Amino acid sequence: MKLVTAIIKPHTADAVRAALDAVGISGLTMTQVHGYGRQKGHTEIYRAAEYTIEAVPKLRLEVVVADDHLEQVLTTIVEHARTNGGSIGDGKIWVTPVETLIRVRTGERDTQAL
Amino acid sequence: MKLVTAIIKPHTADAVRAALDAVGISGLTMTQVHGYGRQKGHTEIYRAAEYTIEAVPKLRLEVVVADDHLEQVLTTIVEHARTNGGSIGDGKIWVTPVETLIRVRTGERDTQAL
Amino acid sequence: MKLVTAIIKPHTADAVRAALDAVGISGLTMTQVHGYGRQKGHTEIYRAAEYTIEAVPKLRLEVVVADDHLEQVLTTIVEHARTNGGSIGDGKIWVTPVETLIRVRTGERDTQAL
Amino acid sequence: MPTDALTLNPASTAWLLVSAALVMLMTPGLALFYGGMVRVRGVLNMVMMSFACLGIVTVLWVLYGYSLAFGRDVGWGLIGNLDAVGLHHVGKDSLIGPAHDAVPVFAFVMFQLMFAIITPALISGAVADRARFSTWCVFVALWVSIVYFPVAHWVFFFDGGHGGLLGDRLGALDFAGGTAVHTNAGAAALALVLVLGRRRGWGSVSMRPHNLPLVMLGAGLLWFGWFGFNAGSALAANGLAATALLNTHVSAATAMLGWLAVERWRDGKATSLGAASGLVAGLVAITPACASVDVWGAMAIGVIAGMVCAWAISWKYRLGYDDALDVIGVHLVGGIIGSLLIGLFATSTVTSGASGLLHGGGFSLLGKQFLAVAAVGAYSFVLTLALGFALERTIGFRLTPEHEELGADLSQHAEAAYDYSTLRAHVHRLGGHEPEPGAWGAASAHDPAPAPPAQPPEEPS
Amino acid sequence: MPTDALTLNPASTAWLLVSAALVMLMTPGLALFYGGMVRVRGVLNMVMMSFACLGIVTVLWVLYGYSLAFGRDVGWGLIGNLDAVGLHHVGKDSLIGPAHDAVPVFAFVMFQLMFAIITPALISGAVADRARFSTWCVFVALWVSIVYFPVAHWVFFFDGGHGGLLGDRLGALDFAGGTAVHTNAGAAALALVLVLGRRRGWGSVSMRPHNLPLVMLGAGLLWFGWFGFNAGSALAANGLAATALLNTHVSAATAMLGWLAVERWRDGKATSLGAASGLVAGLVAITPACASVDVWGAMAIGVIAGMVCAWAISWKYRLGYDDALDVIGVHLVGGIIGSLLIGLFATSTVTSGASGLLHGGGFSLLGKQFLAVAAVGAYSFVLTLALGFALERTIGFRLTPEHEELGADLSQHAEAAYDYSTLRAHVHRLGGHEPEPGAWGAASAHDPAPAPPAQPPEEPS
Amino acid sequence: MPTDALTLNPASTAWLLVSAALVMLMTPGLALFYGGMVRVRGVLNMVMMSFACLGIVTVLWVLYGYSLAFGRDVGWGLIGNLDAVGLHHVGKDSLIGPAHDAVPVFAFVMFQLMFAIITPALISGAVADRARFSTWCVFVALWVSIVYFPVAHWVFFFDGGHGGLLGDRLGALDFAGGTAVHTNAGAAALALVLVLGRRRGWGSVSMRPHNLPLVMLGAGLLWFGWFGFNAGSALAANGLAATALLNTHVSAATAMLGWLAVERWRDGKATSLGAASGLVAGLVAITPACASVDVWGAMAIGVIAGMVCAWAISWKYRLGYDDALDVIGVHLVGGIIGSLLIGLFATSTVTSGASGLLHGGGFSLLGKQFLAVAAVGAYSFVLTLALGFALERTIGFRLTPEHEELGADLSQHAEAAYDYSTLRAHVHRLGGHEPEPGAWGAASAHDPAPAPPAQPPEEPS
Ligand SMILES: Nc1ncnc2c1ncn2[C@@H]1O[C@H](COP(=O)(O)OP(=O)(O)O)[C@@H](O)[C@H]1O
Ligand SMILES: Nc1ncnc2c1ncn2[C@@H]1O[C@H](COP(=O)(O)OP(=O)(O)O)[C@@H](O)[C@H]1O
Ligand SMILES: Nc1ncnc2c1ncn2[C@@H]1O[C@H](COP(=O)(O)OP(=O)(O)O)[C@@H](O)[C@H]1O
Repeated sequence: MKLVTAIIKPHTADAVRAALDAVGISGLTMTQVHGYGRQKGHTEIYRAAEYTIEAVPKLRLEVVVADDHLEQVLTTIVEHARTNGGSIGDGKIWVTPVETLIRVRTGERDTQAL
Repeated sequence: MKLVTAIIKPHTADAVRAALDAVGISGLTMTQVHGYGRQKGHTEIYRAAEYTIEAVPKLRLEVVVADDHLEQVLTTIVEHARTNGGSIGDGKIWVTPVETLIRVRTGERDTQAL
Repeated sequence: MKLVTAIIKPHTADAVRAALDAVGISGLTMTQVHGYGRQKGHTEIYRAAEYTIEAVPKLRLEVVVADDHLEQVLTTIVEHARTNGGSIGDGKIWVTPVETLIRVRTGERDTQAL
Repeated sequence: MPTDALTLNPASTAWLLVSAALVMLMTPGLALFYGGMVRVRGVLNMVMMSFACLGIVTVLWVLYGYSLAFGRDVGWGLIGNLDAVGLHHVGKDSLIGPAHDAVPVFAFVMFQLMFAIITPALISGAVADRARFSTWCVFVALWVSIVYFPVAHWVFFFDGGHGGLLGDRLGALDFAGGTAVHTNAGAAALALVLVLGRRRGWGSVSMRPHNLPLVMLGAGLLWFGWFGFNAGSALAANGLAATALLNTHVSAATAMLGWLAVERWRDGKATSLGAASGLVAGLVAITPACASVDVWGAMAIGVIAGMVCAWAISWKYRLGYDDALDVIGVHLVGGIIGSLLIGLFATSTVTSGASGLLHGGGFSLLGKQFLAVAAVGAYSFVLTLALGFALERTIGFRLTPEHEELGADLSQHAEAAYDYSTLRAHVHRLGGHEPEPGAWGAASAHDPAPAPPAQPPEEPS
Repeated sequence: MPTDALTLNPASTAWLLVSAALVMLMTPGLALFYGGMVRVRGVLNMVMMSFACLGIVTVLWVLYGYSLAFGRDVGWGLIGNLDAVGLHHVGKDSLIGPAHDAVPVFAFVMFQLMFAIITPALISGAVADRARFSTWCVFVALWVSIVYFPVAHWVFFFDGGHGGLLGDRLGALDFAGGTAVHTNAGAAALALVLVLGRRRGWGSVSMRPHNLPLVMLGAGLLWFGWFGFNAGSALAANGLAATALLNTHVSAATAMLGWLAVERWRDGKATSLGAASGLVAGLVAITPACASVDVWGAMAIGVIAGMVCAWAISWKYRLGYDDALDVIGVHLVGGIIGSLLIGLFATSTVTSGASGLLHGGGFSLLGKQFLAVAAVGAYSFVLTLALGFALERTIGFRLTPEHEELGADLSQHAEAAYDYSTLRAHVHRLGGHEPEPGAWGAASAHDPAPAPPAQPPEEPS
Repeated sequence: MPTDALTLNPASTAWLLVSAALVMLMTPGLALFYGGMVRVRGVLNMVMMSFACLGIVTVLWVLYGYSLAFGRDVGWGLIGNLDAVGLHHVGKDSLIGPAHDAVPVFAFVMFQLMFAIITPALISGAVADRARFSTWCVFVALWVSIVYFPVAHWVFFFDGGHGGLLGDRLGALDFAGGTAVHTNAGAAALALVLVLGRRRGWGSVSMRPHNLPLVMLGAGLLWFGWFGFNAGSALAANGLAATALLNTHVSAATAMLGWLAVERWRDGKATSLGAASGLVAGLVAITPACASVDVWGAMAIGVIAGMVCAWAISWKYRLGYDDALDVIGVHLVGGIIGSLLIGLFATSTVTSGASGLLHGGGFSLLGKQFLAVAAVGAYSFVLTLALGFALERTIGFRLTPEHEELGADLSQHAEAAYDYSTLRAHVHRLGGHEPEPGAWGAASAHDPAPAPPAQPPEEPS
């Protein structure tokens, strides 16, 4: 099994989730994060003090998938998280190996737990 | 070493932590996350606009453990994160391999860093 | 490729980021988390009810790095996240293997995606 | 009671109009004071329990409440008659009050209505997070009808000795509602706490206030509005009103200091929640006494109320009742303290009449005060207990465990108080209809249709 | 209009001073009411749209606005002359009003100014999140000049039959601004919504209120301030003011209940946003009518306004216009309802003059009310539409998609409303200068230089 | 000074009672204004620094403060005698003021007390986040005793030429406290900033406001309350009060515009924090002048104050002092501007006496204004510096680095302002006792014992 972690722009989340749902992936976990990278942040001013906020709000998706679904999931996310045919800051996806997956409710393991 | 990531219901966190403490695991990291899956969210209404909130608030626990503690930790979490003998949305646990662990304070590595 | 996850004290974040930048790592993802461990939390009192807050606010850094940058990144983080030459609660760093990295914007993979 | 040979005093009228407005503001102030003190999942429900009173009690007051409270007494000082039902016979030129210092009846109706509104709202803090909102609304309507309206008549209706039982006939002093409002609400809170029981997880999970700046704001608005409550009760802009104003302020200030002193000594820290709680305790305690004592009396009442209430709020942990926001510890205890201390500190230089024990008036006044407190407290407690149990047994008063766990905001109002996040929700139905795509064109998250004359959308972030 | 043989009534003056203060508070109250209702990225911009009115309209009012609205009529009741430009000839002892019940002109100037401020502020809710702030400021200045000042003259300027067109000459009743303020602002809101179009993502992404306790606070402050708005319009502390006060309160309360009843029936839940919306609808509708109807009329107006507005706010989803915070559904609809219902419910016992249809006055008053509403609504809509399009075509009114997506707070004000986080921002420039290290020594995140006499820094956490 | 042959003016009394209430609200308003401006870890401490003044100053005022400030002068106009200690000899019927326009002494005591409360509260913003709360309380008590009470006597005590040094004897004009309140607080702030030094990390870490809607709310409440502050200082409901009211409003509005103009030009954006700051600067500057200038003078003062203060707040970055919330830049600078500009803009049509330079009064008034400002500023600065250092050296004034890093809320009050999270805290001790399991049965996070008559618990989510 694999853990797919995707950092995406917040406003693409609905579309990504809908697309994953369409390929049969309905379970996932989402975290609000701040990203740093090529995409620039913004400037704020408070009583003549200027702050450069480099962090950009992002969402972090975690999806555990069976090995044979991996490519499909990756393609789906890339496709729906991309904005305007690809803009700076659209995000990153990385895949890490999962040794065990457990469903707390039942104690089922691995693919049964999906 | 392994990284155990558990998505649990927020109100079970105290019990899970206490139980882990009892088996000698006192260090962990917790994140507020939103989960999607079988468990349904809720509906909100604002001036005649109805919103379906599919996200369910969850907590994400990360515990790095030595290999020989792994099973005990998994069992402990499953046992204490389960509600009413197992309800939908009780959560997931996954295990990923950790190649190195470092304690920032000392620079110690791997099991010494636990 | 490796995923470096570091749990650090929030007020060291600027310095850690600057130092990583200096060694050529400008992309990373940050999450607000709560840590439990040796470092103690604090006490709050509301109308005669005393609460022990064991959670300590931390930041969680995620950096995907090429294998040959790994050691440098680890050293850099350790060096700049350490406070007063090492205090309790300075944090942990762990390394997990990454099988694939994708840049959403372009679909590029692995080192090209960095 | 509008009579004919009265002359309007425009200055008193101005002050009464302002006072009514000030007291009105107390209910939203209370809503925020309470709302900040609950967990994040119950704040709107807490606020709504107060706003519901603004709606329901207003209607009942116009229908029959004013008449029951301030209509001519039907006998024994127990309740008013129905002459003023629907504010019948009252017109814009109707006056009430002393011959040359009268005010429009409508101003008086409005001023007293504000008291009728905030009294049930005060109760709500005790049952935070676990009452069904619809049952709460029914409770408010019934409670003011059978408890508040009669009690207001007992205490506030004066008619030359033929008025209310406790004020006009017995001669107990309650200038602005230490018995009718605070003892009354506090005793009712105690009853409801017994009816509804403890919140799930009480004593084991954190129930800390979710927004203390909101609590401080609420406390500030209460302090401000209370000037209308107490000094406005003079129904005139004179020295008595000024005395009530100063005493009210002094008691709030000293009670705050008293509460903070207890906290500092007991808990090691003086807290902002303690400051807010203390000042409210001082305001509660001076309410009946503000026109009976001098400034030293006000100081004494403030310090005593602040310290005793700071101590009283911890009883619940020992006795095991979940008075969520300490309505009993602050309003019942504070109301009783203030009402009884009149028996000690009242001075004829202020009351132009009765004196308390410490000013040579003997035990007589103290006895009357005790009777008044006991009568109001017992009546309110017993009727509220009966009413509460009746509602719980019939339509159900306590939330189901599912609804309580989900939170009163979501389960009772389908709302969440805050949304600071960048996560999005799926829109399901708008204005009672499934969204019609045609209505806003091809609008979607990815391709929002800009209305003319907006420029074509791009993806900036 | 200051004349000489007038005597100051100090009580009326006191009440008018207070009323002016109360109405002033409504604009910050509105700012928070609106601010809480938008998404987190637009709250400050929403607030600033109201505060800008406090600045801009004040200056214009002193310069020429007061004169245009309340200067002697130039003919046909259309606009005032320029005699009072710059408040010329008005001094601290100038009086205005009935012979023995006059008030200082400055108090009247101030009171009426508050109406001129809040009217454009009301409009802002309709165009939340998508208007350029600088263009908004220009819009406000032009809009009050060509729309509000004339309309206020039509409605509020009385001069023995030689005053304003709709009030003094036609005889339409509008005590405190159902036409001049609410119909006016609502019609302008409709025009601006057509000019600016929908927010990006409207109908597909969540636009839920980000802070409902803030909305409730704003609603509470509005309710409080509205007492000054309506009862203050009596310009005297008398029975009429008391009547207006009570009617205002009753209408707010019943409209809140009416709105909640619709929600309960239609959506299954009574919401806090519904309560806030309903009470505002009731306040809007009673504004013109508060000194024309009895308490039963106020109740009827409240219930009708609450229920109709609750239903009206869902039209936008069907018709596809994005009236973001329902200025049309609440202020236009509510203003029209209140103004027309005077034609039904007005009673000579309160008006000391005209009666409505249900009190035997025939259709005459109803006709006048209809004319007044139509005139104000049409005038405001047409001029606002023209003004809005002119601004959009010239200096640009709508935010660029980039700025809208970034949020109006960041793009228009370089600010974010809240910072609860532990993340840090890099400080770039301070006080208009690059930070000079020398200025604060070796200050850095890791080695903050404590100023004497502070102890040497350590790293505690 | 209560004398016998006075007649109460009820209208003036009504206005004074209301004004006292309005000024009271300013202190909670200030608490929120300041509280929103600090980082999230210090908001409650900021709020408590203001609320502490409400408690402490009230007690001292009754004990001896009123007597020192408004007791008969002991000579040279420096301080009042002790005749009114403990409000001795003052009763509910005691009057003060002009023969036929007197008000209750208690109303005056209360009104002036509000000034004494807010003055030290103003200082607190300068030392945000780094003062020990207990030392702050001691500081407030000593500071009002040795600085505020005498200075109030100098400026506000009139006794036919035998009153206070600066007002009654010298003839400097300060209607509502430009010197006694704002210059005074601002100079004290400067002194305390020197005593306490900079916050840790100043200039390198982000110290942006954590809650700007709270700041805007505070600013709105300040604006509202300031009407009582300035117009209430007329002590009568007359044309002078109306003039003060209008001038106050106009200055706030124009100063806000002035500040925003500077921001727009210097920083590129007009910010909401700038609007809030600007309006406060305008209110500060008009405070001494509101009953000395006409509306054009008020406009000029507003614009000048807004622009100069907007520029003044950036000095600190160049000079390296950490005036956290710009008390110096707004209150010291604004107070001086307003006090001096009286010397230019005062007009006899408003003052019924002295005129300023631009209205033909020559340099005389300007000179007096300068003297008054210098005297108050110097006195306050020197004594505060001495007092501050004395406290720092003895009981310690500055937080330890550990406490500062932890945040003033947690370290000084054991509280955190907000809890929006779903994380839970372990309950340790309740009501001063270890939790007794028996008290709430087998209550635990997993098996909460529902109190009867609640249904058995289930796990819904
Ligand atoms: N090396 C990295 N490790 C972890 N997260 C990264 C890394 N580089 C970028 N990210 C995340 O991906 C987001 C997008 O990256 P960015 O460089 O802005 O754009 P792009 O990927 O289009 O070149 C960042 O905001 C950050 O959250
Ligand atoms: N494939 C997945 N990858 C990551 N997280 C998941 C996945 N499936 C479920 N989750 C997480 O687990 C939580 C519980 O899953 P859910 O399907 O609701 O219940 P259950 O596990 O009891 O069947 C979800 O809210 C989500 O946070
Ligand atoms: N086993 C673990 N797994 C995951 N995170 C951990 C673990 N142990 C500690 N942490 C994280 O590291 C932080 C610092 O750990 P702590 O024990 O307080 O100090 P130190 O690492 O200096 O001994 C904790 O707050 C927690 O976030």
